[in-house]
Formats: sequence, C-alpha cells, structure tokens
Amino acid sequence: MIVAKRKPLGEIADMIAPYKKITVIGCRSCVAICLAGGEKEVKMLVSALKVKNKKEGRKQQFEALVVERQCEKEWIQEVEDKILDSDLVLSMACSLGAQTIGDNYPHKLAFPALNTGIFGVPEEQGVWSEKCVGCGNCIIHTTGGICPIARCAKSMLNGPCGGSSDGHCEVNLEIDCAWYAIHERLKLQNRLELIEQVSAPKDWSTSHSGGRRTYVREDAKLTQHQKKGKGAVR
Amino acid sequence: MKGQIQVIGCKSCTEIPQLIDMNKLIEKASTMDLVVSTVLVGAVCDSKSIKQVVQEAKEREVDRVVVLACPKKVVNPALLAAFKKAKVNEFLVEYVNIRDEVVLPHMDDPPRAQAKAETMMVAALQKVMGLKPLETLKEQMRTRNVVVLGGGASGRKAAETAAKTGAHTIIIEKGTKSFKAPGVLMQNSVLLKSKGYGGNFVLTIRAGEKVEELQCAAIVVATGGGWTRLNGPLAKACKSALPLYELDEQIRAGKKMEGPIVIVDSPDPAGKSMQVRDYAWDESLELAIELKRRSTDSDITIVFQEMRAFGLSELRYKEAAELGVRFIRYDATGIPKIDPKEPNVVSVKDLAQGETIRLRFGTLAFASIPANDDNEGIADTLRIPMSPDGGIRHGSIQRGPVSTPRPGIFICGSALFPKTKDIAEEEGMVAGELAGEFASKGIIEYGGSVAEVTQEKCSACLTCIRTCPYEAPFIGIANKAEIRTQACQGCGMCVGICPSKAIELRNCTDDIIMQETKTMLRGDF
Amino acid sequence: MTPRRPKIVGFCCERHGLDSPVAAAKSGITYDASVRIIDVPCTGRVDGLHILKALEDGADAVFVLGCLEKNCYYDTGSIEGRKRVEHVRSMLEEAGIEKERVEMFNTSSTMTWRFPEIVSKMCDVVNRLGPLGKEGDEQ
Amino acid sequence: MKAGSNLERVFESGKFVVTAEIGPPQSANPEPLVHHAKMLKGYADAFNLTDNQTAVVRLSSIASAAIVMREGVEPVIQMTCRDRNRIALQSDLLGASALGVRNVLCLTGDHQIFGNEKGAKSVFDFDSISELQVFDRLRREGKQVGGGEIKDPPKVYLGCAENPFATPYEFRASRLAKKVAAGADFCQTQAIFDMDLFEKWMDEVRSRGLDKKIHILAGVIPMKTAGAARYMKNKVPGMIVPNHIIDRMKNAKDSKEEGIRLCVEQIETLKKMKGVHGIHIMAVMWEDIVPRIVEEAGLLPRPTF
Repeated sequence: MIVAKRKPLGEIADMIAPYKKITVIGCRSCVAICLAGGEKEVKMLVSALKVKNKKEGRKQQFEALVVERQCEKEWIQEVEDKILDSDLVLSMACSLGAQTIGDNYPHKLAFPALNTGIFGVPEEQGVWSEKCVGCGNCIIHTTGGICPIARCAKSMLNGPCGGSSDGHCEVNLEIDCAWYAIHERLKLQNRLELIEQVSAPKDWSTSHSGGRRTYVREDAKLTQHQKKGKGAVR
Repeated sequence: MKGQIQVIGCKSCTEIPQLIDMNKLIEKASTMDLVVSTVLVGAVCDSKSIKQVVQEAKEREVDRVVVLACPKKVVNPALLAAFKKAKVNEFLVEYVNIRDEVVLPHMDDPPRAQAKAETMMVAALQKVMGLKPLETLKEQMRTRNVVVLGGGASGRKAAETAAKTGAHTIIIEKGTKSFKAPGVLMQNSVLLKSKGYGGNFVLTIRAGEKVEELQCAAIVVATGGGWTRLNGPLAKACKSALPLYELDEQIRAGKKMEGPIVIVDSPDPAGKSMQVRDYAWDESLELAIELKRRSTDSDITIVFQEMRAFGLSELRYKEAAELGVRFIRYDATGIPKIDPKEPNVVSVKDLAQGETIRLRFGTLAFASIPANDDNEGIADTLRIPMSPDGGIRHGSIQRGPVSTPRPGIFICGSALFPKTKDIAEEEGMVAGELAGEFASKGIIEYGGSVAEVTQEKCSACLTCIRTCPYEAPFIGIANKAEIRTQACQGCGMCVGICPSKAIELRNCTDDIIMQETKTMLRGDF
Repeated sequence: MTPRRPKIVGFCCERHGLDSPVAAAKSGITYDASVRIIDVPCTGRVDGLHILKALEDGADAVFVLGCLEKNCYYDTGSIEGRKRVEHVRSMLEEAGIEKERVEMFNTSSTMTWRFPEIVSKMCDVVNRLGPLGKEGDEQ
Repeated sequence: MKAGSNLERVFESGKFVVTAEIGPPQSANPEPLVHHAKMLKGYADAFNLTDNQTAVVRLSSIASAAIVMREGVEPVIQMTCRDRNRIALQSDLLGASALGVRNVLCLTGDHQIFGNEKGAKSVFDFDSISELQVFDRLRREGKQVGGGEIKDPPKVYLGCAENPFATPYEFRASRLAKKVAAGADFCQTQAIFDMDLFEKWMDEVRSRGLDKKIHILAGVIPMKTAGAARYMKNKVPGMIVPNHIIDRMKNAKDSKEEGIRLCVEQIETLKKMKGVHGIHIMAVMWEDIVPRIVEEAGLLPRPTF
C-alpha cells in the first residue's frame, strides 16, 4: 500500500494560517490503514489545530470529512459542496488525493497534510517498510523475491557492495543489506547461480526517468459513445 | 425509547457531613428536560426505599434512571434487580458517585462541591439519554470438560481438584508418564490448535498418530519448567554466552572456565529486572561463592539491576562480597551493552560510581531464569502472552491468582516461572478449582457493553485484530471486521485504536465520552 | 475578576483508576475540586481524540489514570492507554503546546494517596503554565 | 597493451606493483596536489585520485589527474556511480581519455549519507559492475551502452575494488569473478588487517583461477594512532580490524612508528602471498609517509619503461 505520514502540526498550521474556512478530507484507503489519514486521524488533526488556535487566539473554521478513495474524482464529487464552500481543502490522503481535488477544482486550493512516502509493507503494527519504488520493470523473480532497487540504498543490480557489514547496510546498521538478504534467499532456494552472472545496466525508461507514466487498459476504457456526464456514485 | 428519567438522590452517605444540599440538587433535577420523577430517599440501599422509587418509576413510566449516591458496586444490587423487574433496562441506570468523588474529597469547600455535584448530575442526565438498552445474552457451554495441559506435579493436582467440582478432566501429557488420574489421561499428546473462547473452547490435539478435536469449557496450563533459550541483545552480541545453569553444570563437571567470569542478570537488560527471579540470584550467589572457594583469585563480577534472594539466602550476598565477588548495580540509564565488534567486553554504568565500566570477560553467563522451551508454542497456540523471561505471563490479580488474561484459561506451576514442587502443587489445586468452577457454571454470559463494528466504515486494516487481547474481533464473510461477542470483554481497546472509527463500544461511544467531558467542563467550580 | 480556576479532566478506568478516588475518599484525603472524572472501562478505550477534544472544550490539563501496567485488568489496556497519551503529547509538542498538560498515570486501588497526588500535580502544572487559551474561548 | 599506461606495463612485466592515493583538496587550489605529486613521484607506479571520497565535495578527480600529470605522475582516476548517470559517466570517460588519463577505477561509491551533502539526490544509474561492463565495451567496440557509436574510443586500463571483509564473505570471490567478467584488468582490495580472512578469500580467488585473469593489489592503510584503528573497526562499514592490532597500537610507546612498522610488516606478508600482484597504500591524510613505507618495504626503486 501507499504509506504516508502526517506532516508536523506546526508546518500544517503555518501552511493553513491565512485561511479561515478549512475542509479537512481524509481517505479510507491506504492512508487509513497506515494510520495516517483515516477518520480518526482527520478528527484528531482538526481537534489539535483547534487547540492550537485556541491557545494562540486565532479563529478558523474546520470541517472534517472522509471519502472512500480520494484519488478518484467520483468519490470526491460526493463532497463537492464542502470543497466549494471552503477557502482551503487540507487533504489527509496521499498526494494523489490532494492532486485529484486540485485537478478537479482547479480554482480551489488543496494542500497536503501528509507526506507521501513509500510503497510499503506493514512489518508489524505501526512499522512500515519500503519494498518497491515502482520502477516499472519487475525483476524480483531473479533476485529471490527481494527488490534491490527499493531495498538497496544504491539500487544496485550487482550487489552487495563493500559496505555490507554483518548483513547490514552501510547507510544505517538498522537497515538490512538487501543483497545480503538476496544471497541468503537464493542460497536457501538453491538458485545462487542467478547472482553469479553480471547484470547489465538497467533500462530506467520504464521508471519515472522515462517521463510521467500513464498505464492504459484499452478494453476497459469507455468510448466516447459510452461516456456519461458527471454523476453521483450513490 | 421516549426518555422519561427518574433521578434518585440518596441522603445516607452523601449528607453525612452535611455538605451537599441534596434537596437543592433534586430540585434542580426536577427542572431538567425529560425528568419525570425525582426522589430523595434516606438510604437507597434500604429495601423500603427501593420499593418506593421503583413504585414511582412504574407510575411515571420511567425508562431511564440516574442514581446520585455511591459507586455502582457499593449500592445494593437489589435496586437494579427491582428496576429490571419493573422493565427498566439495567444498562439505562446510571450511577453517579457523589459520595467519593464530591462529598468526601471536597469537604473543605462546600460551594464548589455543590456546583460540581450539580454538573455531574447534568452530565449524567445527558449521558443516560445517549444510552441504549442492551441485553445480556447466554450461551450454553457444550461440555463440562476441563483440559489440563501437562501431567506433572501441578497438572495432576489441578485435575484432581477440578474433578472434585464435578468437571470432567482430560490431561494432555506430552510424554509417556503413566499415573492415576481422574477423567482421561492422554499420553504422547500435544496441543496443536485452539479456537473459541472461555466456556466453549475447541482444541486440536495430536494424540500419538491421531489428530482429534476436543471441546472444553476451561483450560489449565501446567506445562512446567525447562530451560530457556537465550535471546536478547546481549546474547546476540556475545554468541558464547551461557545460561547460568550451563555454567553451573560445566563447573560441576570440573571444567575450568576462562576468566574473568561475568554474570549479568538478563540477556535483555532493558526488560524489567523483576523478571529475574529470586531463584536465579540464589543460584548466582551460590555459584560465585563456590568459584571463589575453589580459587581465591578467580575474577567474578555480578552485574544486576535489582537483587533479591530467598529469605536467609540474602546472607550469601554478604558472604560473596567478603570473598571478593564484585557486584555492579545498574539502572535503566546505563544498561549493560556489548558491542558486537568487541564481543568480549560488556560495558555498564555503575550506579555506585556513576560512570561506565568496561568489563572484559572470558566467560559470560546470564542469571536468566529457566523456563519451558515449549512455553512460546503453547502461549502462541492459546494466544496468551509471554513474559520477557520466557515464562507464560499471568493475568491481572483482579482476575484471580492463577488466571491468564483470557477468561477460562488458568495457569499454574513452573510454566509461570520456576518454583518448588510444593508451591507448584498448591497452585495446581487453586487453578483446578477455579477451572472446575468456571466449567460448572454451564453457561457463558455475554453481551452488554461490548464492541460493535459499523461495517461500511471498516477498512479491514486488521488493527483491532492485532490489538485485542481476547481474540474478539475477526474478519467475517464480508471481509470486514466483526466482533465475537462471547469473547469481547468490553475494554474498548479496539475502539480507541480503530483508524476508521468503525468500532464503537456500546453505551461508551465517542459521543457519550466527549459529551460528558464537555458538560463537565462547562460547569464552573 | 478572580483568575479562572483550573479545569482538569481525568479519564479513569473503571478498575484501579476509579477505585483510586474511592480509596482516597475513604482515607479522608481531600483535594482540589477542579478535577472532572470521566469514567471509561479501560484506559485502552481512551482515544487521543478524547484528550484533544477535552482541551478544545476548555480543559487546561488532562490526565489518564489506569491500572499498573503489570496488573491491568484487561492485560494490555494501560499500555495501550500510555501509547495514546504519548501520541497526543507528541502532537501537542509539534503544535507548540506544553505537553505537560497531558499525562498518563497508573495506580493500584490500595494507593490511597495516589489520586490526590495526581490532582495536585496537574493543578501545579496548570498554575505554572496558566490556562490554555483565553477566557471564554471555549464554546 | 590495452591502454599503455605505466601501471599496465608494470603489471605486465610481472613486477610487484605499488600504487598509492592522493586525496584532492576541498578547495579550488591546485597547490596541495602539485605538492603531493612532487613529493611522491617515483615512489609508486600510479596514484589514485579519489572521486569525492566519502561523498565529501572535493576538487574533481579528472581535473586532479590533469594537474598531477603536469608533474609527471601517472594518475588512476576513480569514477563512482553515485553522482553521474550514464551520459555523464561515458562523457567523462571520453574527456579523461582525451586528457591522457589511462587508468580508471570503477566504483559504486560511498552513500551520500557519509558526506557533507546529505540532501543530495543519488544517481546510481549504474553500479560498479555495470560501469565496468559499459566502459569495457566502449574501449573495445567503441559502442555506448545505448548502442551509439563512438568514433575514437577511449584508451583506458580498467580497475575495480573488492572488499573481502564485507558480508556475505562466501560471495566475495564470486563478486570478483563478476568484475573480471565485466572487464576489469586490476583490482584494489579494501585495507587488510585481518590476514586470515584475506588469505581465505585469496584461496577462493586462486582456486577459481581469478588471480590469473586479474591483477590484484592488496590494500593497506598505515595508522597513526590506536584511535584511528578503533574508528575504522567501529565506524567504517565493511572493515575488520582485529583486536590484537588495536592492542598493539595502544600499547606502543610511539604509535606512529608502530603504525609504520605494522604496515611494512603487512606488506612483507602480502608480498609473499601467491596471487597478490602488488599493494595499494591508502595513507589517508598522511600522504607524506608513503615514501618511507615503500622504502622500508624494500620496494624501491620503482621500475621505469
């Protein structure tokens, strides 16, 4: 899932300081599950901002909402009234949420309350770790199921580098060395020969380096004939 | 529900110091919305008063009640029973502890006490309107079986006493031990899986070659002691470290240990020192003295956070110190550490001197307690918690001396932590009796103020499932969380942590809590 | 005008938390009336939102009182409660609000002095820091 | 001859090679480079010019190479993958070759977290092995990684580094084999303090016949103090400094002298080791000691062609 983290409250407060009527919108998808932007977090953020305002004698009006998926315009349209009725939308979704609101209501301001971080896996409750960077060309079948692009600090294809120390990364001893892990995994699977070969330079054109990416499913796209006007989802 | 409230004031305890003007309070109550009846009685615990208030409640078609008196558990339960009879739902009777929360603590400031009591009453009136009538449900226990895991000293005693209460006992014994036991003795058997909740557990047992399912009402864990594996940061950093008993064995076998010898209380010093039982210290001291006696120049250091030995064994501390054993005490600000790059040096902040000491050692031992190697698997299967020292942790004292946090599962003997046979047997007796009593109730009462999921809000994030100590939440057919009401204890932990606010605790919702807080804050006192 | 009296909210669990003021009352120990006790089944029920909302609604300080961590009736409830309190404290810190206004305490029902001690500690905090926000700000 | 560098010639002659390092300054002043070049000339066969080592911004390695070449010293430029993508790396290789640089050491590079620009965006378009592979193809076939033709290909002798002391140890010889396959001509090892572990690695290297396919330079670091030894042991990832070495430094009356003695002893041991074709002295911040070490290790005079 996409894992995000709330920005520090001070930063959020500064960001929204000039605005009076603020609608805070959370999202029930990834960010709810990673405890960053579900209903609880939205309510807590609003309450904390109100306490701060109270202390500092500032007046702002807040509305707290949550939508099913903020990255889809149909879900956002459900709360259109509230968006239009505010000076500022504070999005408690990944940056896709704030951008979807912005793209659909370009004259409105939609600010991010979260920092969107990683494609991560919950290792245990409250701990998420990065395991994919969305490079657009998956090779983990050759690396024991462990992605070196995301999990190696240097995205090496021919690791581990000389900084691998006791199976830890040179960047931080708390991080596991991805290539050490790949070596161990392949050994377990009896497939060590896979890393004996030289891996050629990666073609990064499938990643962000190839420019902004759009994935299309032609068979799923609606034809001009099928397209409907803006409609309610309920 | 229409909302017809009765307010009962009790003069018995509240007016003893003549601090609160109960008349005024009740007068105020009578002016409040939806209050249809106000009664001030001499003593609400008195059966005459109970008759009086319930009679009036009936006449005025009261459906909710606020009692201004003492804590609920102190007030005569006959009051609640009478209301129940009069068709007032028991969950709509709200008690306000005027005596202990206002009258007694604020006797030096009557005006504020009066204002506070009034605010509490107003908050209670609002709260009682937010409550919903709830039901307590009953489920039959399918059997009166009590399963005892382990046929050692404590297990046998547990089975014997449980049988005396009328329960049918089944001992699951890992080995081939044969002994006379009431009920059934299953040898060569191990617990594989467990399902269900107190009263209706379903266990999967492998007996010899066969795997079978076994229903039971209660479980006694009596799996005994064993030796712990070493884990924890110190053990990881120093691979050659020994548990105390191994050091002991080697020394007794006449092996010369490489000096200096350092004994640290635990492989995980950040864990609480309480886990290192008296027992282990007895052993450590004895060992240190033995080594010193054999050779006066052996270099022995004992590093500890808190040291307590059994009774007269305390004297050994003195003896050891006199023989030249070095003692270093630390606390949370300077726990022992081993740098993996230097695995033969432990550094620790000496509390006495306030500075960090580096101890080079030839042999390192942990005075960690011996625990059963099977504990982890058993705890895992029964979903009960472990303590950091490798024992199974028991539940709150309020739940009873041999309880686990899960109702219906009891624990005794060295599975908790090592102890002598007679103590283990005594615990076994208690555990057996409690398990037998639990099973003989025959019914599980559940419901009332339990958690409830609003499925449309649930993100199926599993947070509730991971957090609940009782296995009450589970993912249902709709791939959303649901609550196994029979297992729910009503603590509300899942409610407080749900990121989607999809769970509420019946009659203790966010709205009720926050409204009560708000009203209490509005009061000026 | 006399300065406003401190307003303190105490979320107390129904086990040792609520037994605590009872124990104090029985021993005849008095304490300041400014504390507002809100009962919850377990401190694990306390949501950070309840604490923030209390501050929003006029509390100058909030405490959460549960069983001792080793003897929590609901096993891990007071640990959960502590984590919620710590989270709120870190939020307050980020927002530039004194985190001392929110505290977690643990008690056992036999500690008669504990509740009065907590109340006076929180009163001291409010007296030192002053009220949270200006008079009459809360709706 | 692949590039005709002095380094290549010494290797080919079968003589025991000596290389050393010159750290470019954190300034735009070429003087320190000139000073070191003058001082060290004749004491080693080639000198590594590090590439923003430990991710600290320094005078660029290619420019440094051009400066020391004016003093008649042969450079080995280090080229890390941290700061440049394939366009820049290939372009800089052409540029370096055009300036007359003939030795290139391909490295993945230390992570920027170690340096003074922690906020930098790292590139890592290649890793050291793919860099070697691309550079080798460029010099042999005149083909870029993207297939584009290069008319006059660069003439370079390609080196790599390998660390026998990084985990997993059992993979370290395999990794050298990968570097050989990718086109490396010589290899500098991480500084050796744990001779036993190094010997183990060399056994594996020899048993695979890698010492016949690549010239191995054993890395040594002269230390000034016991503190330096401890620092390397504790703070430098992938470095093993056994306790007996730290103790020896600590107990010495004059730790500087002890450091020199230790280094010379290590070189003596390495000289005798089969498959080791030379040494690489990394006298970090202590360049002036190199002549003495080379002399005391009996490695003078350096051959000339």
